[in-house]
Amino acid sequence: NRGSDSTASGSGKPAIGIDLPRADSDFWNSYAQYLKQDASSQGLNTLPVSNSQNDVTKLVANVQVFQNTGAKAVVMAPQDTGAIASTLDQLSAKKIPVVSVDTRPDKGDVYMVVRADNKAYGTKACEFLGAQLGGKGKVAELQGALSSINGRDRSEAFAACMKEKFPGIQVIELATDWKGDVASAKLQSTLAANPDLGGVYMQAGGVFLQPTLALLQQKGLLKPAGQPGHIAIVSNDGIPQEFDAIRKGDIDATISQPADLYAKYALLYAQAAAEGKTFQPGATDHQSTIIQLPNGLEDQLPAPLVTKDNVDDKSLWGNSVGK
Amino acid sequence: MSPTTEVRESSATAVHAPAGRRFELARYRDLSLVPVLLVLGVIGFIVSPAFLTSDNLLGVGQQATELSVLVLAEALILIAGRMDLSLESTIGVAPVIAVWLVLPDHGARFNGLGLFPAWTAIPLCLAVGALIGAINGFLILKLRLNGFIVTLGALTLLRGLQVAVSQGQSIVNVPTSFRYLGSASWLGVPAAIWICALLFLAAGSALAWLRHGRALYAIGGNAEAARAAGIRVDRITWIVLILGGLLAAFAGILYTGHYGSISADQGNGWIFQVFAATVIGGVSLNGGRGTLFGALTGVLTLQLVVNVMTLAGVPPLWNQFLNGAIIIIALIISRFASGEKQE
Amino acid sequence: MSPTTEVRESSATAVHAPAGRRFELARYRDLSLVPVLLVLGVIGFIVSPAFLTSDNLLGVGQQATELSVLVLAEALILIAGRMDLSLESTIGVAPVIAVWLVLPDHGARFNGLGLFPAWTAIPLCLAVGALIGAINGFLILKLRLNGFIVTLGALTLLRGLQVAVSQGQSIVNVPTSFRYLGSASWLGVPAAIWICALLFLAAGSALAWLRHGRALYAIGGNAEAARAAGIRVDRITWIVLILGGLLAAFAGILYTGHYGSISADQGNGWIFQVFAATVIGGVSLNGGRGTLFGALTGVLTLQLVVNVMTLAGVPPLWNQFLNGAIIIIALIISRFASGEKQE
Amino acid sequence: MADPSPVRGPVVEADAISKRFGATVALSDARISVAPGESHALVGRNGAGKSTLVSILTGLQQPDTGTLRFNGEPAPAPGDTDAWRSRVACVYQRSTIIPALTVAENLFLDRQSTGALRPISWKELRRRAGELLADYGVEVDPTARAEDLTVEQRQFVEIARALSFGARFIILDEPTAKLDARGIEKLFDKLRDLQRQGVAFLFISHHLQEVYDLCSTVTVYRDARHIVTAPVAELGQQALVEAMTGERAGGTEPRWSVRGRTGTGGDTLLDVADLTLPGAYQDFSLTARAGEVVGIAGAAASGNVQLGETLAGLHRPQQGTVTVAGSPVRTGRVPAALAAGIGFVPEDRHIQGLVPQRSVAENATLTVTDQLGPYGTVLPSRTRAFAQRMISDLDIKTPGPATPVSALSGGNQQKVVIARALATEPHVLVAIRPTNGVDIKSKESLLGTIREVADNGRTALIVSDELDDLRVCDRVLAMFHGRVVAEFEHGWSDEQLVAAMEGMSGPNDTKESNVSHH
Ligand SMILES: Nc1ncnc2c1ncn2[C@@H]1O[C@H](COP(=O)(O)OP(=O)(O)OP(=O)(O)O)[C@@H](O)[C@H]1O
Ligand SMILES: Nc1ncnc2c1ncn2[C@@H]1O[C@H](COP(=O)(O)OP(=O)(O)OP(=O)(O)O)[C@@H](O)[C@H]1O
Ligand SMILES: [Mg+2]
Ligand SMILES: [Mg+2]
Repeated sequence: NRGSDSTASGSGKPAIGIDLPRADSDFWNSYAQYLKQDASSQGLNTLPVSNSQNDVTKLVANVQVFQNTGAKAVVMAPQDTGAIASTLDQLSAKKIPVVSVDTRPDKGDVYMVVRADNKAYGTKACEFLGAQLGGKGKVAELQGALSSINGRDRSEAFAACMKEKFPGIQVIELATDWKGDVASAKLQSTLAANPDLGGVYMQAGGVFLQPTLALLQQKGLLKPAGQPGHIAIVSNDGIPQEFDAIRKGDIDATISQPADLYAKYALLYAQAAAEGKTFQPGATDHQSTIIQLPNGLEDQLPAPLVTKDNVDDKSLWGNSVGK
Repeated sequence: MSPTTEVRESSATAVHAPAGRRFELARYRDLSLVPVLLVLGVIGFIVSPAFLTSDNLLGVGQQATELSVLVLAEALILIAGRMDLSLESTIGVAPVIAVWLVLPDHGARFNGLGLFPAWTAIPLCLAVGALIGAINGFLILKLRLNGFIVTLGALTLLRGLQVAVSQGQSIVNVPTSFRYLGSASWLGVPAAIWICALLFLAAGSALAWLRHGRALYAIGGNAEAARAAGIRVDRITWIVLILGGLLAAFAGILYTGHYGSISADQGNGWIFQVFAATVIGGVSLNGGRGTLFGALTGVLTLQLVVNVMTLAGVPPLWNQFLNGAIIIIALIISRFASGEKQE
Repeated sequence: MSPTTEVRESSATAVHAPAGRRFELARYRDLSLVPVLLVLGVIGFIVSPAFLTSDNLLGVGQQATELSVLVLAEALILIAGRMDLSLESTIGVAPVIAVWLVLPDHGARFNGLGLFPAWTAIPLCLAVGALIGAINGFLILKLRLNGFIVTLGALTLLRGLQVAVSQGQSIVNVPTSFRYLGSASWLGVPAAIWICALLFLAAGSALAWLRHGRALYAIGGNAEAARAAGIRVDRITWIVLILGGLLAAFAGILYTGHYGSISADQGNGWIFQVFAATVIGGVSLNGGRGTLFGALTGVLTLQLVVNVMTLAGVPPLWNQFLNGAIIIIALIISRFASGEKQE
Repeated sequence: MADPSPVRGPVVEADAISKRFGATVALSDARISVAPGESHALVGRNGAGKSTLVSILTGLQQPDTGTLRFNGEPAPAPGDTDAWRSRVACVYQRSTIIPALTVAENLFLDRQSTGALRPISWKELRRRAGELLADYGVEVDPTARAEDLTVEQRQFVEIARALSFGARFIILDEPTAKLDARGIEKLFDKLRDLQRQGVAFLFISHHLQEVYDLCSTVTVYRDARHIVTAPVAELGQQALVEAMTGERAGGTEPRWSVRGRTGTGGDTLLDVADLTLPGAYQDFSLTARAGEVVGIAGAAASGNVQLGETLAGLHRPQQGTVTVAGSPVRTGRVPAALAAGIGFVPEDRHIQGLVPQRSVAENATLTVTDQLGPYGTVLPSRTRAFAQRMISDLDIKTPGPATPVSALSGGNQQKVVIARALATEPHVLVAIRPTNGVDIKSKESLLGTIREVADNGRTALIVSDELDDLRVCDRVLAMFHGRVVAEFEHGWSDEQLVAAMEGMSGPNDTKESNVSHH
């Protein structure tokens, strides 16, 4: 008796179950808004959107509900890429395709992974900072939670790139558990010990931007880009606040993690999957490439580096959200 | 602001008839969440026809298994008058250490030490859990440290240990034996549900009908008196703490099988839910009161709430708020259904 | 005629002098973390010359301010024999609600209701905190619900409320008045440090020299005895809970100023640290014991540990493990330095 | 008296026992020997080490030095609880009832079933419990939870449990402290019964009369040491008290003198009219004058304790008024009662009297914190001075005002509670069982203190069932089932008062005037 209320929002389209990973971050809330807009503008038939509060067990429970209420495709963003494995197996046994947003599950079949490459974020940040500092000096890296796959990818790529391309730069890694106050405390200690700190890499602007700016402001270290004593800062996410900070010269760059594209292509692939379409590896029509994974396909969306030069680009999602 | 004391009101009434009635009420204390469960069932039925399908209910059941094993452990410990916050980390660190000892030291994303053959993963995991319980017991019972803070420290330390050993990764390549229990189905019902039911039945019977089970109530109710009655208080308490660690490790095995990997933050933040489930289920934080059946209804309540909210399509932003509200409402219902103050 | 008198801990006096000595020791219980702080200082000095700079120490001081205001609140509540877990959510939700009531209802990324002028943000925030404390007090003292679980439910509920009201965003456009206290410097020292010192001084003096302050110890030590001695137990407990909420809201104001925005998970997970700091600082979880000075040393210990570990460049993977280990070690030291069992 | 059928030496023989707690010497080279079938009393002042000896004899604690033998054999190993239980059973001074468990389970704790792996038969257990309780004439439902029992019922459960082990040697540590007269009688009947069967007792009590009534031999401890062991017949009461206190007793006359009602012609200080608390007492009226000590006698369920607590503001009566020195008192509020001039010594110092970990000074001044400094402050210097005065006035034995009150002996703790009540300089002092568990010497001085209150022109009310307490009263009202059934002038006889407390309105005695108020 599955699917009994799957036609709730009608139009005979296949039902899509969507789970949000969390509701307490700017980035994911923007993603949620795009999802809502896109779904209603395209007249998609979505089941009630659930929220797994960053807890994989809740995610699994929610997916089970989708299964039982007749989802023909599921969109999820498993922040724990391991513990979703058996759920993916179950879904594939029931022939329900899965679109995984932002993360690439370690095991289990996925129809499509929609994400920008986190390793590329780390590398881009490294290259930008290295160039800014001229290949020498000290850089503090505000890491995420050590148990987060995205955080780890960024850290690893950043470290590897620094080692390879800018051996003259010393990286000070600060684990923050994605907490702004912890980041601020550790950055403050680091500044006390290393007054000559030349750059900061923040792995999540949504969490670290304000605390870092407030700290630098208080210490009188917030000098606009170009002035002597300026600390070069690269952020990650591409939320509007970061763009404001770039315009003011408080920070130098950010990597725009495309919340809009995440939402758009998640829905597109989910709809396609439910309709039984298939995709092949190769270039796409939206400046990205689909690559083959052992357990499915991945559409690697572009994640542009945003600097003062392109911060006003209308196509950046951070310039269109929320207002 | 009650000006008048309510001390020993009952001692004023020396009669036994009211005592008898009080007792009847007290027996139903364990059932005080049953009406809540019924209401949730009715709401679930109304919001979605999918609610009452065996698929859905078995799903809820399986999702509840790991939490309920932790709740079983915590309930035993609370009945004996102690607390263990570190269970939420044991569920993660015990599997990680076991697998690390067992997995070969090369060739995979996560490499272990390869010290033991693969089939020892489960016994090793249980042993690690027991060891953690034993160390907590040592600190609490021998060094006489405050149990709440010791196990709070242990919670942080063990989570840290897990991060350090697993380097923050989820471990996917676990031995198949380790994964079996959490993923198998017996007679169309997840094995984990059978096992959980069995564990609750066994522990519940022991608490109800065995001397050593009854001893937990005596120890939690008045440790001095229990000692005077010849009960080996420290030894039994220690055993309960070890058993708690062991059960938490076992929950870790179920979790691993259920979700297909040892996740890096397996159990993170669960201790709040464990306490909430146990206490709204009628187990006293001061020891000596409560039953496992009550604790089980507590888990099911929390789990059904999540299920019903998802089925009802509660706006994601209001999820957490409702979760908290429901804990408080369940507490109020359980307080008035049992008619007892909870202090 | 106590049915269940617990074993009394402190020693007795067949011989008088020893009791005197024990008592002297007990007075130093509040100082039991001072050696830990000294050791940390020495380690800090060894690992980095930057440690003993005023920059670094003031930094540590300012980082400790928000946590220490919460610890102050929790210490008062614990001394009066209660618990409040929801403080960690109050620190986030009170500012959010205040700002939401105050901010204009259009034109910015986060829109409020614009019901009140901007200068009312601080008073509103404090009022919300007090209201939360009052509601907790109502549930605990009037409905006689278990305080641990009520405030645990409130913790979840309030965090959920914050997410719902702020729609999960960090709020950046807060009124400047709201941001002043947390970011200003007076005489070269962050204003927050001055304020914190003042708060601890005032509350410490009240506990030592004011009737109602002293009453907290009596209530926490033996509420029945306090009631029989004419102390208005419920009223004072209620006031303490309200004060706790108010202080937590105030901590939220400092936090907002310090970190430049109201972050969505402001205070999330802090309650563990609050308890750890308070208890290793010598405040008893059973009420009636401890001083604010001790609690303050607890906060400083935890904060210095983080600072020293950062300066020493401890590998991030081992951070959390060490954090937990240090809580337990501090607990052991504080237990043996004071010579008292902690139960 | 005792029938020494010598089996293999004394049932218990402890020699050269020493025990220290930290720096406190609880027992020093103490000894005791109880012959088979003997009923042996152990007496001594508070803190003499009696209960410590008990915990050593029952295996709860191990002595630092000394030897212990049962029936001539060495004592069992420390952890071997079964062996200990087969040799000795005990009614401890502290309650060992577990409130949340049923009466039946409390009775058979840790022996609910015959084997560790054998399931408990609850039906069987209930049946056995019912039989056991019936044996003591205690009407309690075996399935009731222990916390719902009265204090006295609970004490009987403890006694029944201890006696049911079938041990040939039983220790009773102050078993009568929680019983009223009828309960004591019931207990003694049972004990005599067991005595006849050759069971040996070690009996501890602060009521010396009980020692004379029940025991054949008495041992006195003082300051952790053994002082004397002698047949009770050879040791007069005065000699016994001397052995306990180490001082020559100054004659048998107490320090105080009671003048009786006629001797008190002061103004009316306390006027209670038609006070009713449903379930406890009804229509209680009383007028007391300055200089008078009035006793409110009554057994466990008589409602006298609730009455005393009502006067202190702990309960709100359904109807009735209380007037102190002419002004009405708002009922049901402790602060109002305090302000009106009612001082209160609660029934149980552990529950309502003391904040154990706080200092003597703090406890003694808990009721007067408003008088110890300006603007709601409490100045340490004034607190200390105030407490110092109390300590010397009441002769409290403490190293100093800053000592935690938990470190004091029971008698001195009780004095602190009285100090707290007197600190407000009350017009009316309400004292509930003021000498509960206190040794004979301290008892005398506590009662003297209360008498002094009245002699200084104030009024005292003693709510108690202990005849010794009531002897200081100018008159005594006896309550039964919530009603005053008789009033006695000073000079009553024990039998009359006991009969009245038990609800048997005794033979028409001249001194009895039925419920006459005003
Ligand atoms: N567990 C303990 N720790 C420390 N001191 C103790 C302990 N138990 C007893 N004491 C001390 O040992 C001494 C003897 O105490 P004990 O309880 O044996 O006295 P007692 O003779 O039973 O007094 P009472 O007549 O008041 O019951 C006291 O001074 C007491 O302070
Ligand atoms: N476990 C203990 N630790 C420290 N002191 C103790 C302990 N047990 C008893 N004492 C002390 O022993 C002394 C006598 O103890 P006991 O319990 O016999 O009190 P008590 O004088 O008989 O009073 P009560 O009759 O009310 O019990 C008191 O000073 C008490 O503080
Ligand atoms: Mg004693
Ligand atoms: Mg005593």
